[in-house]
Amino acid sequence: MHILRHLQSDRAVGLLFIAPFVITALFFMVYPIAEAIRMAFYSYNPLRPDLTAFVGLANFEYIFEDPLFWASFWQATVWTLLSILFQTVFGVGLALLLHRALFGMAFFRGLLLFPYIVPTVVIALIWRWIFNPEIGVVNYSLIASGIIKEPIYWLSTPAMAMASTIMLNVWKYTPFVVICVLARLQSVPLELYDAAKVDGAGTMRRFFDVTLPQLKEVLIVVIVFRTIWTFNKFEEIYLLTKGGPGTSTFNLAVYSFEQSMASLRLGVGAATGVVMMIILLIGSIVYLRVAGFGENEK
Amino acid sequence: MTKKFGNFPLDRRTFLGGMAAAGASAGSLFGTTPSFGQSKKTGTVRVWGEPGPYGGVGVAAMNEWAQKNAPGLKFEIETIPWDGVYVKLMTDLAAKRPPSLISVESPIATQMMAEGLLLPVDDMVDKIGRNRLVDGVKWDYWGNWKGKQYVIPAHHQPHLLLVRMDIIKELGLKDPETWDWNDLLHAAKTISEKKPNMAGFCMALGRNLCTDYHFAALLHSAGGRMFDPANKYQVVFDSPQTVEALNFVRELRPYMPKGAVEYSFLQVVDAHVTGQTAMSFYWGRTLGRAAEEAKPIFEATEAFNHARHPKTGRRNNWNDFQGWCIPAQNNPFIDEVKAALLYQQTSKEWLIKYCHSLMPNVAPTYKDIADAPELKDHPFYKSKPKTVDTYFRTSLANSSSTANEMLQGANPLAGYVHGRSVLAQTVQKVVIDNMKPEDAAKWGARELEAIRKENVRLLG
Amino acid sequence: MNSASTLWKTVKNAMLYLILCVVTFLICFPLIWALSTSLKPKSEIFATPPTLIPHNLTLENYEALLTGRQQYYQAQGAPQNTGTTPAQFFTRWFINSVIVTLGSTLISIAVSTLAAYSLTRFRYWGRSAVPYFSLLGYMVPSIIFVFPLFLMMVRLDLTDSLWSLILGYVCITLPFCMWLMWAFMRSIPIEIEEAALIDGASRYQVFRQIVLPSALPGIIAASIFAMIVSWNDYLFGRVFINSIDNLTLTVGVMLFFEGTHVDWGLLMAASVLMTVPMAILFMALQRHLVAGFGAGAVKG
Amino acid sequence: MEVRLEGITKNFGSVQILKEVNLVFPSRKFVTLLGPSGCGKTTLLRMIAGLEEITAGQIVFGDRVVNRLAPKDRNIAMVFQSYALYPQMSVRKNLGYGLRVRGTVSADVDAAVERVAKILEIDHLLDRKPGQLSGGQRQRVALGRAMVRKPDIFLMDEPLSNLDAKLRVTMRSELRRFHLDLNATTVYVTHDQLEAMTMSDLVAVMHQGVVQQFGTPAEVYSRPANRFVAGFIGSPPMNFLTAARRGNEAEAGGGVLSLPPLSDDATKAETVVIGVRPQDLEIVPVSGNDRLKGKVSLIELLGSEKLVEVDFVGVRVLVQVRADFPVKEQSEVFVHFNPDRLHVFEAESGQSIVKRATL
Repeated sequence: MHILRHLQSDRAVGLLFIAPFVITALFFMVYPIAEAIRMAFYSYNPLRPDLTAFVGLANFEYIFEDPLFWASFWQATVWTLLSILFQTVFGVGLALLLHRALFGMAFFRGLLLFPYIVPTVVIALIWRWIFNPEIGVVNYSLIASGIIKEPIYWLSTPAMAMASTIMLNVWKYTPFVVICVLARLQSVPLELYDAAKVDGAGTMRRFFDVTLPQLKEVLIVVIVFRTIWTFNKFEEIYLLTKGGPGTSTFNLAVYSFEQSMASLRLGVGAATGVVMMIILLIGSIVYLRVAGFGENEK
Repeated sequence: MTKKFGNFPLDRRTFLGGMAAAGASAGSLFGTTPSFGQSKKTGTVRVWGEPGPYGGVGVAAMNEWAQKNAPGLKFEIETIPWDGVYVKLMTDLAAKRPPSLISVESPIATQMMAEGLLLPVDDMVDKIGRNRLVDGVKWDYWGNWKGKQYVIPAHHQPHLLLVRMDIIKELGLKDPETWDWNDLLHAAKTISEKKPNMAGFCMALGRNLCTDYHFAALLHSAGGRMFDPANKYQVVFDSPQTVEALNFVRELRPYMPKGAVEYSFLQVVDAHVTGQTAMSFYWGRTLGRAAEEAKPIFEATEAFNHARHPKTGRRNNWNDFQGWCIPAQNNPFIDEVKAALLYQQTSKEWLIKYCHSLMPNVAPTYKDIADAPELKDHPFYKSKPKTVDTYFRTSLANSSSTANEMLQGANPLAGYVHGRSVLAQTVQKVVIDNMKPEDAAKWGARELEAIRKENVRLLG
Repeated sequence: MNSASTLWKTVKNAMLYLILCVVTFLICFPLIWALSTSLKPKSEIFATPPTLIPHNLTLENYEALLTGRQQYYQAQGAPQNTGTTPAQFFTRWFINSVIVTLGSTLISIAVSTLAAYSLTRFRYWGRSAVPYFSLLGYMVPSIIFVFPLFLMMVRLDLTDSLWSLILGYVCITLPFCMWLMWAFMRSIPIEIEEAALIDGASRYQVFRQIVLPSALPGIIAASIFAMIVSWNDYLFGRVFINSIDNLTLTVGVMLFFEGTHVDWGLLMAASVLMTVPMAILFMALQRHLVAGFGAGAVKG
Repeated sequence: MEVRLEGITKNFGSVQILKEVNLVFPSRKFVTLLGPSGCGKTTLLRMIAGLEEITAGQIVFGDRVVNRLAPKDRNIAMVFQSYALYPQMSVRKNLGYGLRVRGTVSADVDAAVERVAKILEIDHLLDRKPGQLSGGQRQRVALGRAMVRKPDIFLMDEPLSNLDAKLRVTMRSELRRFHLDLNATTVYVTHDQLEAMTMSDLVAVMHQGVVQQFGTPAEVYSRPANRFVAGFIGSPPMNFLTAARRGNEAEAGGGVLSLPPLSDDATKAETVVIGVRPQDLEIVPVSGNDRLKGKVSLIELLGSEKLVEVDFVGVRVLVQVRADFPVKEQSEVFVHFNPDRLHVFEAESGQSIVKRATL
């Protein structure tokens, strides 16, 4: 009885409820990140943990001198920028298309948002199947319809492989943009359009003068978020091209994975991870700035 | 490795006793299975194998042993896709959950044994029989380090030049048996030009093991090497021989399928089996799959030793000396695995089944098996005796692999090299980035030097 | 309204539908094609011209997966006993995936719901830092977590166990569940709870009878996202699990992509089966999904 | 049940919300906590309910100190400004929740719910969810939820603020009637002085965490304890004129006014503020004692009355007269300040310094 009363005192309940989170977060978020940072200063061969040694900044020196690291960085930048560009353009376009009170729109909405939930592994497999240069249906259709003469080697040239990974990313994550934009569109006051019509604005002007300014805020948030995530994506690239052909689709995540696993340099992989964390920290600060997070808090 | 492994349960007396006691087991070589005190252990014994049916056959033999001697145990094969071997190796060994038995090719085996991760198995070699190996191979080829044997042979599997003879005849080309590199290039060119929608030649050029192996064979033919085993494994990759091999690949490139720059094992086979190429480098699997999926292509394809290098006259192939090895640490089933493996290695019936499971990819390593009439009792042998024979025996004189660098001694760095696809990346510098072969060779040499420096402790 | 403008409206709508249908077809094409391939017999998979609707519908690929029947290396007469094949493990992997997905989601949701309630209803030091922290945590890509967590699992002797994945997925789903639940909890008026307190309910009764039902839409949204992330993960499954028995679907299915032989029909059937649970979830709870997006952009 | 607040203090961090509040609410009275937003009245109510921790002081119900008692153990009922109906429960469930959670037999719960629903005329709504109700209906459900139990103390936090003006007037009298039916001590929080005046037995006027005055509505209106209370209560608001006091007279607005009798300790105050309600001023045609001369600057018609703004030297004063009273904008008038109707406050502290027998 005494214990029960104690537990019911408000402060105790509050602390009791937060406790699982604190414990879980310490174990599974704080510790791994701290450990990742620590590992960046060690040479660590997972096959021979007995040989682990402190090496100071050597891992960072290694990656900064490795042309592949810089190539990965720039390729990641290109892949991120193009992916985000297309996702945003298609996302807004589709959202505008879906934001109409037509019969059966819910059905279309459901189908168009579907790619977001398809496992990356599945998409990568399907992609390899339909974009197979010799037996894939895409090349077949393009040749049959006379658009191209020679089969396109989707994953065999650096440029096309990059294009394919971007396509995959755009395909999978455009629904994300669509959902966010659609939600915002539904709260745009209709009076604004009426006012614009009365003022004589045409469809295009209404889009640029009414819709786009209303979407600005949500688009910035979505773009920052997606940029951070896309920059660090691993599975999309690894499962589709493994970073190839050559190393032409490497990004920092694939570089980190390859260094850690194939090259057995966990320290170098961790140092790459630290660089990624710094980049995303910068991204997060940008996000906090633009999203005005915390302003509504009491 | 300072640990002692003298406690193998089969000492000589029990072995002989077992032999005397069990005169049964008709098909097995010694007419017996070594006795083994019944094991009460239970659980699943994890065994790694390559993709393909033979690992499963090997394990089936072990399960037969288990039924008699360790009823609580079940051997289970985990096929590791080639490109996933290193990831698997790292995660499982680092997780202290290695499999109990690994079937693996020699570069990886040498790396593991030099790292001290494997159990020496000389006692088993004694029981299997030291003088059983087919002519042209040595125990060292599978894995011998500092005087101890760490690997039991599973099979050898050379990759050869597969040629569509129908095309060769149609275009009036020479007999591939007589070719040197120039003839191969000429044939590839002729086919590409005369046969629409068909590449003359195909090899893997992607960033993967397959490319490493394909290129290694060319490198070795040209007389090149990555490391010099005679001189503390100094890097000798930036040699004219490497440049020559790279140049050869560059010259062949226009006659290969466009997608070859990302090809790995699978796609090379695909290209041959679907008729996109008239010639390819590959192991025996291509024929196995062609027989299943494309009978006419199967019938028209024959395998040859590689084209000779014009100067050295070498026609080296990459031969996976595929062997069984036993992780020494965190392995709860060492005794059982040894006994079961011995059972399989001493059963003629099972060894022949093993070879038959994927003809002609899986070549026998023991003379008695290679000579056994039962081995020849297979439709492949009847339809392509010469090709099968080339895979099984006549290629052996040309065997090479980076693990033993032209058979001059085990190279503990080889596994590291292939894990990072250094050779493949060097090739890609030339075929994708259009780097000059000289520069690519230098780039590769630098990578190899980094590996050497990192693992210099292994070189003793 | 005059007839000309009615006509124009009809034409416009028809055009809209046309555009919608084309776009939907293009977006859904990869999935449609996968479904189509999975229903074809081997002989038709490579047929030229390719057929969108299979001439000979067959369920043999699905049957092979669900019964674990061996499909290849059957040449030269009688099928050989060649040991296990990936197909044999498909149902096992499926169950593993379900276990780790449900397990990690349950933990993440329970922990984050309790924490979000505590953060929005009680005052103590550091409570305003937690959402910031979660936000950061959920931007960290799993590639950074995976190796430290892996080494931790090694130390805890949890590798090769489904627990390692459950805990690993908690690590990647908890931050955004926390964020989402926090945003959601903030929107639940506190007066309702106070009313219940005055009505005589204890804190626990309030939480169970008043807060949880009100938070249900948020819980559902967070659960869907947690489930999608766990179900779709490849990296953790690849690194944490050693034996073939304990693999999850995503990693296991990649084993079909082995060696020198790819059975596309089987692979596409596996892809379809992997997508189905998420698809059902998605269709059933689609509107909550949108609500979740509203509460804060969500991981992907 | 009597409610005693003894030295109640509340701090949020370093901010003091309530300062030493001492009040006694007699049993079964309708007591209103009145004050502008941010004055601490809601916090005080929530402390009585047990929803807010007490920094210092104690709350006594009858003879029981309830400081550490959970809300559920205080036998109180509360109506929230937002009504706080459980959205996922039907009206019936909402009404019965307090009984059910205390383990009342379900037949009794049903009976009690039916009874209350009948009284409040919401028996036809019992199976609806709160989301399907209008504002007034929700208000009744919220009341019903409080009435269904037999609470000792009935707490209401601005329950009328979300209703439209007309409904608010009718609900005022209904609330008063419920209070009489309930037979419980009611504590009512509002910022609307009209509500406070019309419904309460006692009013506690609060400002900046301090109780300014506690008394009957009539007392608070006619004898405000300080300038704040004087200004807050009454509509239109009281006029204030700063004046220099000399004895019992003061100089303000360009004239001299007589003051009512002042308390003895107030003799030192030299600058005072004179307060006078617009209703208490008269416009007269000719000059005289306690009359100031001014100019009419604005006239506002209210219906039966009108407000006349008169400009004196440096100060404007509102005078309320009958609608038909003859006065014109820009005309010169005299305003009579009846000394008995004046309130005098010390300029610095704002405290009333009028001598009153009952104060």
